[in-house]
Amino acid sequence: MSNILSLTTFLPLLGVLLLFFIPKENKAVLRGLTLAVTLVTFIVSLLILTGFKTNAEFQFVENVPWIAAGPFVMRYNIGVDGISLWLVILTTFIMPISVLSTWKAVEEKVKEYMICLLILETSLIGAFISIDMFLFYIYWELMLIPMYFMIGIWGGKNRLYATVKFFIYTMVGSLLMLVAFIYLYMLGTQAGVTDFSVLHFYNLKIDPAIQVWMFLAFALAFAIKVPMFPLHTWLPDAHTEAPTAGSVILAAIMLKMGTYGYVRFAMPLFPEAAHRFAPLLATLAVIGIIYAALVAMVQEDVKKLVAYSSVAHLGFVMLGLFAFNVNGMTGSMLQMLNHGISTGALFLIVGFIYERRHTRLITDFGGLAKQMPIFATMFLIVTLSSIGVPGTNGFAGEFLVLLGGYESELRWWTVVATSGVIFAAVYMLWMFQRVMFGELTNPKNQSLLDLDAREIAIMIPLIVLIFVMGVYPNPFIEKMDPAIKKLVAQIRPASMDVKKIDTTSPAAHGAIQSQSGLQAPAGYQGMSGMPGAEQPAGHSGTNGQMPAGHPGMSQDGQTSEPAINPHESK
Amino acid sequence: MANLNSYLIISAILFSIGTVGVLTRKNAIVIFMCIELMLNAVNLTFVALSRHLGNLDGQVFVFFIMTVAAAEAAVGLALMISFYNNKESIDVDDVHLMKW
Amino acid sequence: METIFFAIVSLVAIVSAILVVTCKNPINSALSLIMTFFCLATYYVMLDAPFMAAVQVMVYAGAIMVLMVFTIMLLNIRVDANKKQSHSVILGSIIGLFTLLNTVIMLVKSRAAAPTGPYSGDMIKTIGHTELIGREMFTNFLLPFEITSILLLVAIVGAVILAKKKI
Amino acid sequence: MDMISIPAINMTPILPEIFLSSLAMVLLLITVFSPGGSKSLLGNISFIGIAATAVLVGSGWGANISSFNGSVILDNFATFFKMVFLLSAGLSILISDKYMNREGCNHGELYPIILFTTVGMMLMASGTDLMVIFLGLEVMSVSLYVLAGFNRNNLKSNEAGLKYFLLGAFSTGFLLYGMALIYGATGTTRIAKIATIIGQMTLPSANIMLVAGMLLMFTGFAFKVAAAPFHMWTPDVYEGAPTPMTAFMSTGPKAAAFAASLRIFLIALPTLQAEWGQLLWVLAVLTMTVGNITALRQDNIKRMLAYSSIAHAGYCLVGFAAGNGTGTAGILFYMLSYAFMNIGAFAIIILVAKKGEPNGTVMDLAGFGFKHPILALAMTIFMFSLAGVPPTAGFIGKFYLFSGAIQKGYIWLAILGVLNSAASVYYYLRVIVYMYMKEPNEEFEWTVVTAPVALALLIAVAGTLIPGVVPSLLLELAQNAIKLI
Amino acid sequence: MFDNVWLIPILPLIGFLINGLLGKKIKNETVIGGIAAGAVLGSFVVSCMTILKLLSLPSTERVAEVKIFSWITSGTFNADVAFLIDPLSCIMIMIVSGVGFLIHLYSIGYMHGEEGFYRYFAYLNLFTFSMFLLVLGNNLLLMFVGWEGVGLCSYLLIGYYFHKKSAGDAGKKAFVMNRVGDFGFLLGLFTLFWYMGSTHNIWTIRFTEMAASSHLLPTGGIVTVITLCFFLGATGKSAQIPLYTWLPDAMEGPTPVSALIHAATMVTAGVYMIARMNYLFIRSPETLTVIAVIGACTALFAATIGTAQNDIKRVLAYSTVSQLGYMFLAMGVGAFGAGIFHLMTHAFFKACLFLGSGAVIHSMHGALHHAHSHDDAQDMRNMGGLKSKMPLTFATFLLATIAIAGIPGFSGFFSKDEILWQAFSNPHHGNLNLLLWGMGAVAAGLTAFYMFRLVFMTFFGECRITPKAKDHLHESPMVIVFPLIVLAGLSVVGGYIGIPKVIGEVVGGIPNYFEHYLSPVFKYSEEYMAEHASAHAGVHNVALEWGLMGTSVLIALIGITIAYTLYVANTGIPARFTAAFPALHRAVYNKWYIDELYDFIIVNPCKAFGQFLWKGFDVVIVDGAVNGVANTVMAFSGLFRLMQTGLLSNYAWSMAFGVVVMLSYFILK
Repeated sequence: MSNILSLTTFLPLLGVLLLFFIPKENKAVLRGLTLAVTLVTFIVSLLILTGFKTNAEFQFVENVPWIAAGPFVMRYNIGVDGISLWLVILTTFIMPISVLSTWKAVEEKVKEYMICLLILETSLIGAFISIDMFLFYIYWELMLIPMYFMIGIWGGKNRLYATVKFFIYTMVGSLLMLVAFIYLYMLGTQAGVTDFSVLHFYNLKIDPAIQVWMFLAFALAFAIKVPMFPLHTWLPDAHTEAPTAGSVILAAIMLKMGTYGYVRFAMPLFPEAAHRFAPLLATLAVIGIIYAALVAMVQEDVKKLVAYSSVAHLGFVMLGLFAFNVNGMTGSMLQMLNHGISTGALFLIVGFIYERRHTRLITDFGGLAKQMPIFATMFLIVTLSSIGVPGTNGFAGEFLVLLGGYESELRWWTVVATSGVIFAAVYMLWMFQRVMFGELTNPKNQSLLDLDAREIAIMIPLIVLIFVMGVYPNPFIEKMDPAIKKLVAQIRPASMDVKKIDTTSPAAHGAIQSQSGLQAPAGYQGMSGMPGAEQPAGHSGTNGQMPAGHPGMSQDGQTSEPAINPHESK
Repeated sequence: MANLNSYLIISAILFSIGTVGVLTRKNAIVIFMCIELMLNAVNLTFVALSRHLGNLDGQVFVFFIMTVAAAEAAVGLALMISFYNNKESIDVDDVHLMKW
Repeated sequence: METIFFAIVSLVAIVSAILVVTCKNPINSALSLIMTFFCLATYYVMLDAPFMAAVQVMVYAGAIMVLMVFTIMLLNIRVDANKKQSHSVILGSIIGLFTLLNTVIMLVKSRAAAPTGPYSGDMIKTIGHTELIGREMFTNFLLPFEITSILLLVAIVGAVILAKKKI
Repeated sequence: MDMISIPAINMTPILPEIFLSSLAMVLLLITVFSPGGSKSLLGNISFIGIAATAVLVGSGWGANISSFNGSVILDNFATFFKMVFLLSAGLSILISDKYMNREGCNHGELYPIILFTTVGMMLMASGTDLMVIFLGLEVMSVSLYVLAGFNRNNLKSNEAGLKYFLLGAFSTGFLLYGMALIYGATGTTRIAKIATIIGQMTLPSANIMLVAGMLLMFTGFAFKVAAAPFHMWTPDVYEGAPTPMTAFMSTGPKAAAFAASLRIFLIALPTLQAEWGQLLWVLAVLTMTVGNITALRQDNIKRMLAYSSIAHAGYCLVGFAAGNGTGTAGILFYMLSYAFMNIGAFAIIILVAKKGEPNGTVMDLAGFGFKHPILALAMTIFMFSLAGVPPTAGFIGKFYLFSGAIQKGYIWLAILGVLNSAASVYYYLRVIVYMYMKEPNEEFEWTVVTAPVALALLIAVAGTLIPGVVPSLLLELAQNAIKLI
Repeated sequence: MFDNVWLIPILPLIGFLINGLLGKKIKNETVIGGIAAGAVLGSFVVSCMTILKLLSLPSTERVAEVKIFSWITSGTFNADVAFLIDPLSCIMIMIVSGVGFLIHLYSIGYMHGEEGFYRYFAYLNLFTFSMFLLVLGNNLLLMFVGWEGVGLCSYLLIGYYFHKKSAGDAGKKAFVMNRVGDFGFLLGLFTLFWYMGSTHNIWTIRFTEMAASSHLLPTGGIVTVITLCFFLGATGKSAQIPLYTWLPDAMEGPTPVSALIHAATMVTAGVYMIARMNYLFIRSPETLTVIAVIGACTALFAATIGTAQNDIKRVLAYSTVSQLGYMFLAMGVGAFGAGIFHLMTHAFFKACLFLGSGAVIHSMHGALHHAHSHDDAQDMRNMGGLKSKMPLTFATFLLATIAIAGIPGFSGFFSKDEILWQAFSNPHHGNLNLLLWGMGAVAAGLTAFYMFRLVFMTFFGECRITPKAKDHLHESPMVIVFPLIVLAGLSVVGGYIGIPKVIGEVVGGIPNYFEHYLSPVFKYSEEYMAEHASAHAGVHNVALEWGLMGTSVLIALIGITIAYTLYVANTGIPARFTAAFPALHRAVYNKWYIDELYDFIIVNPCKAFGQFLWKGFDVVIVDGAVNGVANTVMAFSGLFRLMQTGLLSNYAWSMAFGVVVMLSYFILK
């Protein structure tokens, strides 16, 4: 039970090993086995959920030595907290669905396909549960590989362009982030940090001038993944070309990696810089919301439309994050889950009609509701959820995001973003109307079959979740709440005392040793000086939980108000 | 007696002439001869320095350089011959099968 | 006197070096090169290194150059094809000039280390250059000396492999 | 005239070299006396010999013995690099037999020459005297000239040999002139002594002769590691040389040049770090950029890998420019993993190609992925490792190299490095794209994977993946190796 | 106390789930209809019990909250699923469940034989559920859920005949326009929440808490912003200028839907919302002015359009818009009680009118269908003389028409007159009052005109359909007629619970029960007004009130007379009028070209801008930059490649060049 996280992570990899021994002609067995593996993984991951105690700590922590050489100490340090918990569950939940979704669509190279899926699952889960930053980076990059193959091998016509673009685009960002990772670690070692666990770095008081650069590097990498305007153009291409499962995973989980990166790394590591860039990022997020909506409105390809809608949705997530308050963050986290479910479902839906008609052009459809009533109903529900109609999951997240945004300094941004709710309705409903309503004119559409049992079985869990999360989101919020409060507390005090210490660029050729902005945080030193704190942080479940006073422990000893207080406007 | 710098400058001149030869000539053998010229310039530097410093390390080094030159000559000329066998030329401008 | 001699030798060395580069006929180049080698041998003598001078004449002028001339004869190469190559000559010369300029400036600006070694000219003359070289080579530089054996072996084998008619 | 008394000598440091040379000579004798004998037997013997040497070398880990009056040393640094050379040579030998048979130039002399090359490289790594290093370099170079032109009936091979030879000799001129100037500035060729003497100088960077000597000498090494602008020979020679030899050339000698220059720069010239750091900064950027950018448009895989090899030299120069523990340990680690992945990639190329390599382009790999899934998987792993994607050794190596630069404060260098790395992804991916995502033009002939090649691939894959996941051991070794410098 | 109040929304939800999930299997229309109608009937019963319980309490204690479960809790924000029982919500649930039940019943007959019968009832039940949430929700967010829910059901039901493109378009238009309103609603909510939280540390969206702390709010200023935002929401939902255009289009839905959603209940949500938060609106005179003006304008403007429409349902639709304008006028003049009163009476007579028109259309449709005619069953020009064919329908229709026209004694008279009087006499708008009253009165006249025009065109005169079809016209079945009768009855008597004070005093001291009943809801407003009474003195003049009342009745009668003249007595005049003023007629007939205007200034530019952003910006600039970088790098690759000439001299040159540069740099520096 203690290493249940590792179990969850590596079960799919075990499945890969099994798959190797099955002849590739045996497609049914291959599919069945993969499905079984993903299901088992899901069930195991539910144990995490049930065992999770509602508090702000990392739980199920496993922390064993891994690499120690030179200045670096990397540990196999994993755990979940309220923030990553649901993302892990989301991953394991979406996976069996993805496997089922291409049950028939992928007829060639099934074995390789399933292997890709399983490796992808491992890397996704791994990235969410990594506490060690280096480990996170490994998974973060690793996940590109199977996705690259999925798009490139099983994708559509223009798949090569899409997949290479996807890969290199992401790679550029993440490599720059790697530089910042390393630089951060170097700074950390100056302050006595002993390994790559992200928790140590939360407590560094880094010179804001340096933070700015590092934050930019992190933000760029994550913004590409999110993707934020104007770094989004890989997404429509990748989505359109990817097979259904690829799109589902890409949208439902992989994009979350970007926002998760902000939550886990970019923002708490560099709070001052995050505050400084909040207006910029919020502007981009808001532009993304409106821009993607307008572009989505005129798309001719359903899948591309959904892809652009993703950009808009994630704009909301980003806006909520940069509200820097509990409401906004909670909303963002919820919205991440919601987007995973609704957009995942939308891609499945698109996949269903694509499998039947081998086209995704809106003009090729029309009046399908008559022919495929079940499909129409499900499509409608998912569409509404994507629009964010109350009662569906999309609402609570979006609402909290906007509420949080409005409470924060980003009020005007939020006002503009709120208009996104109009646009969402416009493009989604217009698409829905053109596809499903009207006369059934195209003769090719007249013989379409409604969803079969498998397809319904795929959709049911999603639809149930759409409603459950819409009607009763509180259980979801409750689990993540302490973690979010802690996070907000970590980020917020910085805003109170943004000091401009000096503005030397880290790019100057001076060695790190000469950087003056870095001061060992009072909290950190105090702790290492305490007799009880000899053990390296990061060993137990309580690791990284710096003294409770930390949020308020700004350098002049001033204590901040309780974390839950809303962000006051200035 | 001419001072150290005269020797060194003479050797520098020879070295430069050798370099120019390598850069301008097209005949592989002549190029190789120019390289030998460069090596000899180095040898002169070594010997002059060795004499100036009063230790023989430089001269020993020259001895080895000569050996190396001989070895290179053997292998290099063999390469030229084998190239010539295939191409009927030792003009380096004809060595252009692989480019870009 | 010695200075004048040095100047004359230098002149010959440089002129013959230039001839190496400029002669159209490789044979002429080779002969000029031999001339240069002899000049160098003369320098070695002037620098109290008679053994080096002897080796220079034997190895370079005697062995290497003979090998080259043989090859030139063997490959029946006459004159460089009369290609227009003025640009490469100019560029090459410019580079050469720069190299020269740099080196000369460097040499003028810099100073070699102060004499440290025990081997003064008198000592060499009394003990004998060859012996001293021999001592050095078989004590301090034994390993490089041994390595040359491998080097020569490789060269032989390589030359055979590459150039022998039938293997 | 008294007898020269040869001083008592501790032979331990050069035992592996002696062993390997003896083995080479025995092999030579065998070829001479049984010209028609089995060539693969020779290959096997030399591989076993190399393995034995590796054991011998490995047993010297931890020792620190200087011998031959300070001209050679046995230390961890040398040991680590020797392992890299042996690995490179061993893997190349494993993949040689198949290739040489196909190309009809399976002469028995190949193996002794490879062994001699290895001896030369080992001497470069352990030499502590400029002369030893120079002679090691020459032993290596002369052998490589031969190896490059080894397929003497093939014009490409001839050209490769000739080009390599002429340019190599040209660079030797610079190298020697540099050594001469250093000798002039310090009065010695022993690295340790040079260090001492420079240490006594008040302002070594003002000693123009020393600086110029350093520059010229570095030119010689830069040529060997294929750093821009001394890299131009690389693509042509790599393309023309017999493929196993290209594999060999791109890994072993490069490592050897790094070994020698690291030793010289870090031990003899640490006081000049400001100068050579600056120089290497520029060269690293230039090398990475030229290598990567040019590789983007290459269709010929060997040529592409040649440019990639230039780029990898650039990455290593990043670590070198940093000159600190992390960066230099990164070089060590990287050279080792580069040997695995690059030779692995060349092994695949050998398997794919036909006689004369008429199908040496990336396009000819179309459809390879599903015809030979295991080979293609191996190739994929190598490509990802070359591209520096985790979890492969290539990633860890780059991580340490760039970390070194960052630690040193060369942030921009690291940034340019990673950007280059990102650009490089394109051409490595292109191979994968063709293997998996394009339909084949023609049917593949089933290539017979001979046992040695299979072994080589196995080693290469293991060597690429395992250090990628658990790099600790190797990294620690590299750290230890660099500590003694 | 109100423990079983949760039954009210839950019953329709259950009905929805049963019909939605199993309806296709059930197939039997009676069962489906029975479940749906039964569910709403159940709600009605519970509602009755609830209101009775409420009435049994002393008027000061008539407020209760019933928490079901905690819904969203995050940081400062908390929203429960909880129901608020007070006089206002009780009156609303009574209307929703009562009228709703009748319409469900009616639908069983009306929708008989339709494909997707179950779907219809499922939606209808879902709508009822959402409407209950809207009116019962104890906080803004839950109200918003209902608010969106009814919008959604409206969308679904308008698009019920989804194979018709116009239906789909209309549904989408309704939804999007509502969304524009929602945008305002949300902003209002955010601003209120943030303002109260940040200035007074009261983080709440609960109505009761908001009301209790409303004294902390300033007059005007931020409250104006908040209330304007909310009012934007209301204009969307309640089809006021500028967001009213969706409502006439919404007539694409089945007629009972129009009756329930687009007349009786959903569209009044905006009015309800303002009444619910009266304590906010009263604090912003500016907003009140805006509301009053917009309400009056809408009332007048829609009435003008109504005069020229030939589609029977469209006339009613514009009439609804116009009547909603009245309600907003009432809100705007601070006559919240009167507004709600009109909401109620309007629900009765407008539902009756729609259902009656539905009966007509149903009958016409059947007849035309039998005659294989493709004439429009909804076009009044095809009707005429139906009173003999459908006497019951005619009778109920006429009663409702009289009620809406404001003839004394009928419910419409009381409510409308109260509004007009308040508009004239309220203390909020000063000189505007007269104008507001004037507009209201003219609109009342127009209402009377077009409603009687409708009646005359439909039921009087010659029957204008083909004789063959004429024979098939017949009275509707009981299940359709029964609701008509009930609603007509309510239209007549419904007004007596709220007899204006002046009349009540004359008649014998009958108090205004309705006003009295609602007064606790408006307690905070009244307190506020009491505080500020000195500043705003209203007009209190009994004689004047009588006079105005007479005037408005007179105007209504004039309207009726004109209608009679034009459409019964002298039917040629309209044609001549049209010929005389073609531009005016065309403008009115085409609804003043508002839709086209919206298309022109908003919809088309948006699409064009979207196209530009996609094809112009996304593909060319953003992607162009990305690919541009790639292409530049590739171009460099080509360049670098060419430098690799294969010529040895060049290679040597490069090396020498490198050496020279290096040396030069270090030596000459």
